[in-house]
Amino acid sequence: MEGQNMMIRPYGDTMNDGAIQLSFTLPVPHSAKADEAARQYAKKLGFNEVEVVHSNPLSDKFTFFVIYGKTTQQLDYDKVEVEAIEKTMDYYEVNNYIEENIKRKIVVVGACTGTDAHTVGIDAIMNMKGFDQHYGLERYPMIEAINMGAQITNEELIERAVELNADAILVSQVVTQKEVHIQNMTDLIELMEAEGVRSKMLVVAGGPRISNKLALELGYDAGFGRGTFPENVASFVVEKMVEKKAVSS
Amino acid sequence: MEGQNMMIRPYGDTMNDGAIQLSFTLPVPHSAKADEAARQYAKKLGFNEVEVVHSNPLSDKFTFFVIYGKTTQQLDYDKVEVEAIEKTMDYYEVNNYIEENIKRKIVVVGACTGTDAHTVGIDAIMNMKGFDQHYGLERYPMIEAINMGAQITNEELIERAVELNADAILVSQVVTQKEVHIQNMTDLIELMEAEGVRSKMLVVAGGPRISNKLALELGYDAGFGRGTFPENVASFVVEKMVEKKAVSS
Amino acid sequence: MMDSKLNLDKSKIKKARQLSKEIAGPVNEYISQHTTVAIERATLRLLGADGVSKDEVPVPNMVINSLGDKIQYGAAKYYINALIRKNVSPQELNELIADGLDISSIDFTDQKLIDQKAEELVEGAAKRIKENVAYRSGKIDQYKEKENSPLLYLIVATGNIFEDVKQAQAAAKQGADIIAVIRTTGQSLLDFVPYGATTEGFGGTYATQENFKIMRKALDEVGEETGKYIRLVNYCSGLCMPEIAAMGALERLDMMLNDSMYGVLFRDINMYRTFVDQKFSRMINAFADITINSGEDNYLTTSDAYEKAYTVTASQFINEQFAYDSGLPAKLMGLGHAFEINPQMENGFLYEMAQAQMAREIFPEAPLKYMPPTKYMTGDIFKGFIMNAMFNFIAKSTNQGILLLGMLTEAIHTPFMQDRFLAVENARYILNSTKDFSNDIEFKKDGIMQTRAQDVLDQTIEFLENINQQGLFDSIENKMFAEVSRPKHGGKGFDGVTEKAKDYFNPVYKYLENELGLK
Amino acid sequence: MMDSKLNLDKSKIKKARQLSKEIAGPVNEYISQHTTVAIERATLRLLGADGVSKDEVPVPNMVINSLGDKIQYGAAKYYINALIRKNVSPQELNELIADGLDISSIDFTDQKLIDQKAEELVEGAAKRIKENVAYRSGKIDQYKEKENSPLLYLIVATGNIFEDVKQAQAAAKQGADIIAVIRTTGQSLLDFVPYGATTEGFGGTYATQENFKIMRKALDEVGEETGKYIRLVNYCSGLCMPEIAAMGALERLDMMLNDSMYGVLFRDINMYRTFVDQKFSRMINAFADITINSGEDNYLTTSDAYEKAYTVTASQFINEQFAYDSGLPAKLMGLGHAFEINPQMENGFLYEMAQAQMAREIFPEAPLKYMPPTKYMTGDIFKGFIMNAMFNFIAKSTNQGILLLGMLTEAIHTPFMQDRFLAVENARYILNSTKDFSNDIEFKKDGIMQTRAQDVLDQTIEFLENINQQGLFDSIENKMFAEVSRPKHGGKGFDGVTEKAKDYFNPVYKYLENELGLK
Ligand code: B12
Ligand code: B12
Ligand SMILES: Cc1ncc(COP(=O)(O)O)c(C=O)c1O
Ligand SMILES: Cc1ncc(COP(=O)(O)O)c(C=O)c1O
Repeated sequence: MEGQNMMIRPYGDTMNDGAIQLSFTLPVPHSAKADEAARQYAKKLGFNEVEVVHSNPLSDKFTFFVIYGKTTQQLDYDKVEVEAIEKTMDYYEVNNYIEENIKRKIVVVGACTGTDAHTVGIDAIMNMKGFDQHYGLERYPMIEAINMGAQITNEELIERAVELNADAILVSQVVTQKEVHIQNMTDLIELMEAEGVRSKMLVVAGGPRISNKLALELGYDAGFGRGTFPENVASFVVEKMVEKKAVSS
Repeated sequence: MEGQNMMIRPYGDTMNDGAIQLSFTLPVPHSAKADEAARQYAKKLGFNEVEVVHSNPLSDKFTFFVIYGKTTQQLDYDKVEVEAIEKTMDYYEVNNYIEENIKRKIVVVGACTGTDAHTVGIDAIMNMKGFDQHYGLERYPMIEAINMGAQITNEELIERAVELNADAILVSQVVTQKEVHIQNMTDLIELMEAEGVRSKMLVVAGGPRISNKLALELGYDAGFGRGTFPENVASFVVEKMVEKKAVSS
Repeated sequence: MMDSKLNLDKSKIKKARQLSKEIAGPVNEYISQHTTVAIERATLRLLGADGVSKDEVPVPNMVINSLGDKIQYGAAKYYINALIRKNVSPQELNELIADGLDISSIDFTDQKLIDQKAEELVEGAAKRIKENVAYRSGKIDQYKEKENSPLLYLIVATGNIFEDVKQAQAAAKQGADIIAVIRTTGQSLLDFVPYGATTEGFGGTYATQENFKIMRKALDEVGEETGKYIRLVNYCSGLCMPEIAAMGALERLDMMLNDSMYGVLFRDINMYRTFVDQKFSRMINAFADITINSGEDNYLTTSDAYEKAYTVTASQFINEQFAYDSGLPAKLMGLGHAFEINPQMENGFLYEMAQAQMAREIFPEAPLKYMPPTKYMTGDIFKGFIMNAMFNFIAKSTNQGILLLGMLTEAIHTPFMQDRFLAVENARYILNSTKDFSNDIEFKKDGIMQTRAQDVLDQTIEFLENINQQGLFDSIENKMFAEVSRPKHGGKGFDGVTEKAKDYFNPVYKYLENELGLK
Repeated sequence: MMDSKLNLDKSKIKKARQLSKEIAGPVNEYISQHTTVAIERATLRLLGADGVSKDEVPVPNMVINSLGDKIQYGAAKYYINALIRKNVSPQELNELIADGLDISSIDFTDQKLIDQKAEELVEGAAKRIKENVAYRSGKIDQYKEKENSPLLYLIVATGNIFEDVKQAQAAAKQGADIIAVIRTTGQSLLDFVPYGATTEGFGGTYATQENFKIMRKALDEVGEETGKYIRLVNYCSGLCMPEIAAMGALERLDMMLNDSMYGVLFRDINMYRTFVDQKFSRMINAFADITINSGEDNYLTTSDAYEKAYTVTASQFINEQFAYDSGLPAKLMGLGHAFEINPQMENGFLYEMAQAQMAREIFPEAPLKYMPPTKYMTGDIFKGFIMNAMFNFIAKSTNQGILLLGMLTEAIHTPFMQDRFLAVENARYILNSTKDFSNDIEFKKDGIMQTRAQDVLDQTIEFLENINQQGLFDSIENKMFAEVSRPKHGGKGFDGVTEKAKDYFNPVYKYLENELGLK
């Protein structure tokens, strides 16, 4: 499939039928007019053969709709570039890699920052017992992993990382409402730059709504989303460290 | 609210946030690349802040996605015109209306046509006992209602209607796969025109996927969708009959 | 394995069975005296007739058309006679017929020769079918532990056999145990079986022997891949009941929709025609070890599930009786019922569970086929999805055998691939999470569920008594089933019924009667 | 009304209660000797302190700040003294303080006068609260029959109180009985309560007295419209437990999240601080007839619901004990638990039902608060929706009191309006359809569910014994709860704890102790 042009469209029951299910709420009272508005709205979004299959009042002023529609929009699948970091080494390979290429224990400091109190994600990456049968970084013989927990301010995190001469900072952000994570993540980088330590360590972010793309945009070295395993981030960190050293030396 | 310009957008938890839920399948194997393709596809559809919140393989070649996104598309609600026929008279009013304005029993012949065997819809409209506490047309003292049942060919239906000198034909179409209803509905009108009887009676269609709009396009006098009650179509028929007579006389 | 939760009166169950037997009596009398065009065509097919003419008329139909009244003597005789007289293989004869050969007027050869040839041909077909049976049971034994319980039954219905294959294979990978290829709307009213691979159907795909073959192969393939025997289902019902049964037996289908009265009530097929046809079709299914599915769910798409629950139970008894009369053992009786209770009904879940449990206790060996909510499904796919979950729950908690998975888009379109995936996901979650719930609870004595089941059983007996008094034919005319009246001599296909002549000849029928111990 | 399904050993339940009493003993000892900045601020608020300075520092905090060590004598004394000395109303004094008046150094007037004024002020607050209680019970009586059972609890969390109002009113119209305004992330770590109406929160809306008032009014309105009393919930937990309780009592909140250990374990608040604070906050809630909700669900967001089920039960016993010790009757104890069983687990439904039924049988009078699946919710909103259905099913079938409705988008965002609607639709369907299921079934003797409940109860007792040996403070340090260790003198807010002086003065505390029969 690769190489040649591969235009794709959603599939309902026939190739390229473009079938899509939608649901949304409109701020209008439930009525035949509301149904028609929902239909027209879906048309505006570019769907055709739009069917408002269900509508229900949510209050005097809002109506909920379920819609099926079809679209002729297509995407060239071959042009899709994945920025996600695909799994590379496993637990043993990472340790060997460090022994061979870095030749010392590396230091990694992690925290869930700001007012965010979700520890489970960063724990999954760092704690001994790990996550879904994948050992956490604390278990890696060649990694010194310090998990500061949650509700850590950016200042505290940087202070600790500098103090320990860390090779990498791991930041977890789970609460994303009103884009609070963007603010928080941006602040960290600005603070590090202000303190002149940004270039001294890798900075990696993670969380269910974090993508590598977003992290790169915000000045991080990488970002990891839902379903990340410890070895994914470990692989990235050690390879990046070696790569950076190669460049700088 | 009417009269003034009222631009609307979907509502998630903040006015005009434009939040929409989508789900669809793409014909690609489940992978990070597939997730990214889904994201880009949603962007192509005009959504921003797209989040692929779930993806799952359906087979080696297909992947299912759940997506939330936001759109800035807006619709002027005041410009929405409803073509649906809003409920008018009730059972008693219809009978009185016929007595006063038509002064004879009217004749209505109904059927679910073609290979379509769904009788419940046309029964709901025509049978004595009706539907959801709304009497069916057979119960109306001023309506002579003949329900031919299902799987009736267009030819049979027309023949019967002509024989009975019907005022209106009621057609039910429930199966719509591969647009079979469009073909079937179109054929009926063409046949009636060929036989020169189209102008002699009203032709009304109904079914869960039938809209007034579609019916008008196909040359019908009206179309009725899900949740229609007998009095809705009765009101339409009798008023239209009177209107037509007024015009022709 | 099963202890009673409902405390049903055994003597009442016995009484209902006795009544069904009495009801079936006069019908069986009629059946034994008649044949139909479909029976004759099915017989021809099992003897080797196949193919179509230039105008797409199937060879079996060409034979029957040319026979006219002579079918009272059995079409087999003419076909076999022609084989001998022309000294050709069935394959060659089929081509001759397709090209216009009229075999109805060829002089008869010695009856001995005909009998001999008949035996040879019947043995050939029987061998093929027995091999199918052996293959199937071998595979099922081999892969037993991977099966879901109940078996997950999914439908495909694209109208195009090749799209169906994709959908079916995907469904099997997702966890389906059974794939049903829904037939195109209208096929049940055709008095012939279309030919070849087809790509144009509405709401389903034509049942043709070639389509059966294609799908069988696809399912065997994906079965080997996933380490499972994937069962294939199609529909006998309609004007071609025995013919489709014959094709299914030859192509190793595993289940057939096959109700004794469905065609009459829901397709307006003449009742005499249907009763005669269903018998032979069920004999074929019995011989081919094919599980039949009856269609009691259909009663509830028009009538209320609470009010008319007893019609379902009564029909199950009647279907059982006719199945026994065709040589089907209980283990092949996928008696139907459905979760069509109004979701608005207070304690609806309890009534539904009582009904499902009752079916389980009355028919302990039957692999009951439980149908999902359809009537009260709406465009609210979310609500629909949890109705399906409650349905799956009851199916598991009452040990149903076959679980036809509900689609969240039931009210909207024939299933998308993702709809099917979600259905399997739903079922697997519920089945696994409630695995031993059934064994872990008891129903309260004289509680709502016990009382309900007992009431329905009483109503069923009353209803069966009423039918027995009127006779089944009149009962149908008198609108006692599904709130629809079917005139005895009305409906489709009555002209295809013929009284058998005294020297009616049908070696297949005879063979099956012997094999099934019906004579 | 309730007969036992689980066949639990009564003497074991008694034993667990005895252990909890012993565990609470030393903690109560500590509590009785200490006060905190939050207790003092709460006391001040009930006496009339309110408002903020130009820099947004709340008046109660300004008083406490100026008192320093003197709070060991009770802030009330200084506040009342200032009222008398300045001869002003609380309103006027608040303004003076906001403008900079330091009341810590005003000479004391006659203690008699202070006592007298104190009584007057306490009576005033008590009257307002008693009126709230009377109003509430009147309305609940009036509208009783329209309530769902269990009560449907929905959250709003837009961050903006005015948006919250819209969402809450819509939810009430959709059928909610209870509205909780989730707090903004981080508020529990603030050692003050923000002031006024607020429109900027993350993942929730600030708890302020003005916000309470606004939402109370909105719910009363929609309640009258729909013929129902809509209950309002907020969160005591955090560094301001008693203060928020005080505000809730004044503004007629109906429920308060109020766990004896939540802040310690899940917000890293110092344990001494929390134990002291929770006592007074619960006394206020008890007096104001406010149902508390404990937070056992949180254990299961980090630990496995099957492995660590006993920690939930143990915590329920401990919460119960501390609640009794604060004068709360059982009927106000919304003890928590949660449906966090792994959806992949075989028979997970049975374990979950056993656990929920066990809570019901051990705490027969408590309006148990059952929390929905959260941890195993994913972006697969369809699967999530049926997990919520199974949760609703168990809630109904085990007679839970308060049903916090799960959101199909739990793993994605704080609820959209439509998510809430779907949740209500889900619950209403299940509750109605399974209405009497609980009464209609029994659990099999020594079956999976009975055995499971008995095992968990045994584990609970073992666990409580272990805690009792170590003492509660050390147990927490030793990671026995929620797999987290909290150092005794670590965490937030320890510097806000002060040993009471011998002549510590707190007329509110005293009044409540009397009213609640604690002394
Ligand atoms: C458990 C939980 C809690 C627990 C947290 C317990 C704890 N000790 O962590 C409690 C009950 C305390 C809680 C509280 C709140 N929660 Co909460 N919570 C959840 C829940 C149910 C599960 C989160 C979880 O543990 N996931 C499992 C872990 C393993 O997954 P993960 O975090 O995604 O981590 C993985 C990857 O993202 C990645 N990763 C994560 N971090 C990092 C870091 C690095 C460096 C790398 C490489 C990778 C990585 O790797 C991990 C393993 O694969 C989610 C809903 C859900 N089902 O997702 C809501 C949820 C996250 N919570 C939410 C909210 C709003 C809150 C509150 C703010 C609500 C309130 N106002 O009170 C509070 C306050 C918390 C606060 N101040 O931050 C929202 C967030 C909405 C949003 N998008 O902004 C959610 C989505 C629920 C909802 N729909 O409202 N919560
Ligand atoms: C009951 C039912 C059946 C029953 C029909 C029994 C009977 N006697 O009618 C049985 C089991 C026989 C059946 C069979 C099939 N069905 Co069917 N069936 C349904 C089901 C579950 C409910 C339909 C119904 O009765 N609705 C209730 C009535 C009251 O609603 P209604 O028809 O919309 O009518 C209202 C309005 O539309 C309007 N109206 C309707 N007609 C008219 C006419 C006029 C003049 C007016 C004014 C108004 C009007 O007023 C009515 C009252 O408000 C739907 C799924 C669903 N939940 O909707 C599938 C459904 C309609 N069936 C479907 C299919 C494909 C079939 C089959 C073709 C499948 C197959 N291949 O075997 C077969 C064959 C039928 C055939 N040849 O046509 C599809 C159609 C898909 C599509 N969009 O094309 C559906 C949507 C299911 C699905 N998802 O696959 N079906
Ligand atoms: C027993 C039985 N046969 C056949 C069918 C399919 O119907 P047809 O192929 O006649 O459209 C059904 C559908 O519900 C059925 O229950
Ligand atoms: C008892 C209790 N209090 C409070 C909260 C809310 O937490 P926060 O401290 O973020 O307000 C919860 C949330 O789960 C809880 O269970």
